[in-house]
Amino acid sequence: MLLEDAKIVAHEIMGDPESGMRRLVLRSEIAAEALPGQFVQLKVSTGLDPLLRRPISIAGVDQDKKEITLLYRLKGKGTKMLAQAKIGNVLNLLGPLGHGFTVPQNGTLYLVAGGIGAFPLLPLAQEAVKKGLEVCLCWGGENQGFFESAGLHLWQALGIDIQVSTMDGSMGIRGNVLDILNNYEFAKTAQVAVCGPMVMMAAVNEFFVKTDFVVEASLEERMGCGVGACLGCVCTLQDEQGKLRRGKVCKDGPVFKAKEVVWNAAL
Amino acid sequence: MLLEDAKIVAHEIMGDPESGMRRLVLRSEIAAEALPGQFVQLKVSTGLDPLLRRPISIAGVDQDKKEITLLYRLKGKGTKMLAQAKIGNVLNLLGPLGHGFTVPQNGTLYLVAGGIGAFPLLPLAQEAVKKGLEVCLCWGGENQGFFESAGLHLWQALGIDIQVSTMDGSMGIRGNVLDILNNYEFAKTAQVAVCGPMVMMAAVNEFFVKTDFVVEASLEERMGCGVGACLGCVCTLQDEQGKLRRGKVCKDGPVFKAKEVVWNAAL
Amino acid sequence: MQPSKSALKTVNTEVKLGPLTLRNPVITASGTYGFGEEYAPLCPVERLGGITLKGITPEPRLGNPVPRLAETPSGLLNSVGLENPGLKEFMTTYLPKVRKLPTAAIANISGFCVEDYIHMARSLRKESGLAAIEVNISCPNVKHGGMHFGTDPASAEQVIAAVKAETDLPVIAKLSPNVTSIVAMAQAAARGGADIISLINTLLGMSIDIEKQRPVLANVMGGLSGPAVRPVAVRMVWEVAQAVGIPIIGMGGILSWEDAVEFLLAGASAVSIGTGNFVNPLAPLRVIEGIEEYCLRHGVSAVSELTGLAWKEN
Amino acid sequence: MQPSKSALKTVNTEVKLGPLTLRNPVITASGTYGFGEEYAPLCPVERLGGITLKGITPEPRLGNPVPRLAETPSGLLNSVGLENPGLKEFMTTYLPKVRKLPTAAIANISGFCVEDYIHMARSLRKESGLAAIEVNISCPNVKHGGMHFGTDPASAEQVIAAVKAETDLPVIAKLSPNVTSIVAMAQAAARGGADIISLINTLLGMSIDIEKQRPVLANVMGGLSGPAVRPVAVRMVWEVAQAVGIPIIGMGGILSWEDAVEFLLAGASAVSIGTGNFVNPLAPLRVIEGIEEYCLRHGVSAVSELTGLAWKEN
Ligand SMILES: Cc1cc2nc3c(=O)[nH]c(=O)nc-3n(C[C@H](O)[C@H](O)[C@H](O)COP(=O)(O)OP(=O)(O)OC[C@H]3O[C@@H](n4cnc5c(N)ncnc54)[C@H](O)[C@@H]3O)c2cc1C
Ligand SMILES: Cc1cc2nc3c(=O)[nH]c(=O)nc-3n(C[C@H](O)[C@H](O)[C@H](O)COP(=O)(O)OP(=O)(O)OC[C@H]3O[C@@H](n4cnc5c(N)ncnc54)[C@H](O)[C@@H]3O)c2cc1C
Ligand SMILES: Cc1cc2nc3c(=O)[nH]c(=O)nc-3n(C[C@H](O)[C@H](O)[C@H](O)COP(=O)(O)O)c2cc1C
Ligand SMILES: Cc1cc2nc3c(=O)[nH]c(=O)nc-3n(C[C@H](O)[C@H](O)[C@H](O)COP(=O)(O)O)c2cc1C
Ligand code: FES
Ligand code: FES
Repeated sequence: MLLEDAKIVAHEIMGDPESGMRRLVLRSEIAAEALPGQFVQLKVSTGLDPLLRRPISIAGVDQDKKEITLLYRLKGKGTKMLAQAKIGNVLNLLGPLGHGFTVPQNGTLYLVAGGIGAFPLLPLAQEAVKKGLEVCLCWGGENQGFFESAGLHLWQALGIDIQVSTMDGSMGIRGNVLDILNNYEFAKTAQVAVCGPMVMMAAVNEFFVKTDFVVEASLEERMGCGVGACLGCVCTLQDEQGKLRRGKVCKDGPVFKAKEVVWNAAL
Repeated sequence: MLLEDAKIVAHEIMGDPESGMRRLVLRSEIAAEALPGQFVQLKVSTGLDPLLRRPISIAGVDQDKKEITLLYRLKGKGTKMLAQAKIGNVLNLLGPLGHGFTVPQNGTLYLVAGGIGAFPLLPLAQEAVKKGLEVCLCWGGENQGFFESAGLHLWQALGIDIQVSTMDGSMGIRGNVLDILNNYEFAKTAQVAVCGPMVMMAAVNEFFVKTDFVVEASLEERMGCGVGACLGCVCTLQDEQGKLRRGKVCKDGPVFKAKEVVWNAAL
Repeated sequence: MQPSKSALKTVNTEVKLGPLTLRNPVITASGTYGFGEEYAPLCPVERLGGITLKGITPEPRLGNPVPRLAETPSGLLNSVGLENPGLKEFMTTYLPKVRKLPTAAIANISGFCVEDYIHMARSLRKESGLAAIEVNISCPNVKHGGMHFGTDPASAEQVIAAVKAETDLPVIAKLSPNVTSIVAMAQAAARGGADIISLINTLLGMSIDIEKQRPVLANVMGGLSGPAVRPVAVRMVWEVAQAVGIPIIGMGGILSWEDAVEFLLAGASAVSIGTGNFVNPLAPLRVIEGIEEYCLRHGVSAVSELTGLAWKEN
Repeated sequence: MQPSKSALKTVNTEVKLGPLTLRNPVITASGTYGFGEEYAPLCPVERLGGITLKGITPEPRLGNPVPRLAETPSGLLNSVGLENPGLKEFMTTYLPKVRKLPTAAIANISGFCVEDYIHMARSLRKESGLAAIEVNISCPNVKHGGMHFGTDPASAEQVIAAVKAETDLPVIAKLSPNVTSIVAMAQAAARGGADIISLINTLLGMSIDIEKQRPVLANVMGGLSGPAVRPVAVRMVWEVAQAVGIPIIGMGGILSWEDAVEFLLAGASAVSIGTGNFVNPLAPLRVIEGIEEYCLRHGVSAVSELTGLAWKEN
């Protein structure tokens, strides 16, 4: 875990400017340590506004160049300020943080993404492809424009099987990612990694309950410290006996075994 | 009084970078209205940090180009952030504000400046020179380096009489601006404008009490609104009967008749 | 989650706070808008829901020495100390101009004993042309050992009742947030007969100049306002709105329309903008426009429907 | 005005807070530093004056639902709701590791009735290896209709006295700022026998998601911390330091050494950093270094001399 001022080596709009997607590449020692599914806590300004760091997944690592890539979508004040940062500027980073995905040793790896939930899955895919595994991405988005802005080309470059769905039918299957899964022929031995909105991940977990695939899900929660010290970011987990406990999304996660997560927790 | 987003057309370090002096030129409609001694309230960031505007004197006006010049010294957070603004950026300005100096119709105009108190006197000098008046500047500073960084060349360009004093004797008379005044031969009909630290202005006022020169002093105080609405920036004034009242530095001033100001007010 | 655009074209911005009707819910806060003239060249007065005037006292006051202001993170400390021309001068010099303001003008009165408040309330009645009286009870009661009116429910009730008995104008009780229970204070104001409650006044704070090793403010302590206090203000509006059945003017750190909507949803019927004017003199205008657009987007036909939506069933 | 550099080469950073001696005045605040392990890879524990551990209760607690955090202007709202493993698990799983921390470890205890506090204090004595117990009294007293221990002087005194009777460790009373008179609360803690007073805990606040028209925090209200509250915290330290003769740990919005010096000059003997760690995990280190350099520059040979300088004659 490092705290460092990282220099921006690239910062660009991805696809349609309206979609608010950005690619940010930082020269960072974090590259040497980062594992798929981990994230950084980024300070988007040097002042007090905004006060807190922003959690962003590590979407790419180049160990040789000591570079990490972050992909993000403009959301509120923090990401909008981040978008102002120029090449050559320095951003304060804390990372790599959390526990990421397990990279399977063999079998097929199914990646299930909802919207920008694809970002943290990218390094996992790269790692799995490097290992020679069969990798398949099932990705749901709003429309064709979304995929063009959200880095579909980065996935295509991996040469893996890609299934997409759009709500408006402008690309792939019309519907959501579940509609892809429902029509998909799965391998016998496989592992699943999912990231997207909570309801979508809950549904995906449900979908795979009938299989004996290990399903890992990457959760999101508002963060304070990012290192497990403040208990701001918890999720609810249950063991096989149904006993509830809290998990810290920043430290115990963001990746959890999907079957341990209490998906509809309002407690 | 205008509220506008003004584009930066020049922004540069003046003299020795260590001295923290900056020259900032903005394209602004304020140029059409600004009078010598007035100021603007500048928002140095678009966010909440820092919250308040910063008062800066208008140190130059180009009505044809619609440009105003501000000269400032780095002090705390606000001026340091301001220094980051780049040419082409936009800064939100409120101004011109306050009541400035009276430009005399005839006679001699003595300008007495302490440190960066010279900045608001510059447009007054220009106006007086344009009118063909005799103008003399008595300016006290720390050392030669200060004058070089604080825009002495802008004054020299006016072709007026300039007397300086430095604490270390590195330029002009050794001592403070009072030491200049003590050794100076004054005209019979004259008006005085003074700006600098409170103690210095009090001493200058005292010095001229024996003359019948009208002495105008430009005060400084922490400001909230800048328009006379919050009563944050008051000074204490007295009329000829010694009756005390408050003056608003931002609206009734920043320029006041020096003899009306209660210089040692702790009330 | 974005609600679909509705067919609504206009929004009724008028709000009724008991006996006080305002053309829209955006007022400027006492002490930050002078007597209504200073900002007029920048922000059209006729667009404002109302202006709360600088606080007055029976006698003129020079207020506190300078420095009176200190900037803090997202906040402002002030210790103006109720500088004002006094009631008489207010009536003769300022009121004639105030009457001509094309918006609802609300007087703000402060006193150091109950008689002070009574004295002022007598002069401030409907014939004055004012729209309401806001009673600032955040002052020490000098006849009772300096105990603040604003922190003792019984004193607060007494002051409000006394003012109410003397004036036929709507009476607004302006509460101090420096209390253990804001609800207890609001209930006291209600018992005293307040028509409206306005909250919050400033939080007591201070800052120290570490080089001079002395407080920044000449008066040592001052009142904290600005965005820093907004979470406290919203919480108090939320609590009071649910506990006391009197309309609320919410304030504390409003800069943008989003901030204002937060207060309305928490239970305020109108909002007031203070420190925000210093940051952006057009803040009141932008807030009014923003609230209207928010209503259109959410298919809300009257601003008054927003009040308390965050806790009402909907 | 810059004082001339003195010949001083070193500064004594040790501070004595009654029975508690710390190697330097910089502590980390309860609830923001876990049980001391999380930040260790980033900020060397042996450089800290102390660590205050996450608040514990007699029984384990899952705390509140999420969202538990909301960012506000220069501030943070939290409603963690005292999630903790409970006393037993703390003693068996965490304490053995805490004992090995190369700094003073301060337990923080919370309860919902006096017996809760007594129960915990019995287990937390000198032999535990802890340096002190901080008693968080910002909780509702469930046996007394939810009235907060932290807002009622008599309850506060009772709790502190009860804890003091059970433990031989230094007892720190941690006060809530949500009161009319912080001095009255501090005096109550002093009467109860507190060795040290720590202030401030968080200010009660809330914020509303205007699109969802619901509070951001699942728990509706939360505690406001961070730079936004600093002026309130400094004011309370200033007031208490002059009214009560007990050493103070000051906190609330400290990010930089300048902020920390403000608290020391106001009357604190040590400071605590909470939310600041989230912004800059090296904040405690930078604060320690900055305080030392400040002392050198001002010719102050011991950090302890800074305490109260802003109001003491000097
Ligand atoms: C582990 C993790 C990894 C993430 N990776 C990415 C990524 O790779 N790309 C990307 O675009 N986004 C990612 N996010 C979401 C990203 O953190 C938020 O979009 C961002 O914090 C929004 O900040 P803002 O100031 O723009 O929005 P605002 O809504 O103004 O933020 C207000 C506050 O809420 C928090 N917040 C708002 N939305 C979220 C959210 N979805 N998750 C957590 N906190 C939130 C902010 O951090 C801030 O504290 C990730 C979140 C987590 C928890
Ligand atoms: C009418 C007027 C004209 C001025 N003209 C100039 C000028 O032409 N060039 C120039 O360099 N400076 C000028 N100043 C001073 C300038 O406003 C301050 O240096 C600046 O506000 C400091 O801000 P900061 O954030 O850098 O410093 P900080 O010390 O961090 O500021 C903290 C707070 O104190 C206020 N403050 C600090 N110093 C002063 C001061 N001297 N006067 C008023 N407020 C202060 C700030 O505005 C801010 O609110 C003028 C001040 C006034 C009142
Ligand atoms: C400079 C200043 C002067 C104030 N004077 C008064 C006053 O005279 N009477 C009063 O009731 N409130 C006064 N207030 C409080 C404001 O009316 C308002 O309640 C408070 O500032 C919170 O709102 P804000 O955060 O929008 O400023 C004053 C506030 C400021 C900043
Ligand atoms: C996430 C979080 C959790 C906290 N938990 C506790 C706690 O368990 N016990 C306690 O006494 N104070 C708790 N506090 C309060 C802090 O210890 C501290 O008093 C307060 O945050 C002000 O300091 P700061 O502004 O530096 O954060 C918590 C604060 C935060 C932000
Ligand atoms: S963000 Fe602090 S524990 Fe996860
Ligand atoms: S700054 Fe508000 S009255 Fe002068």
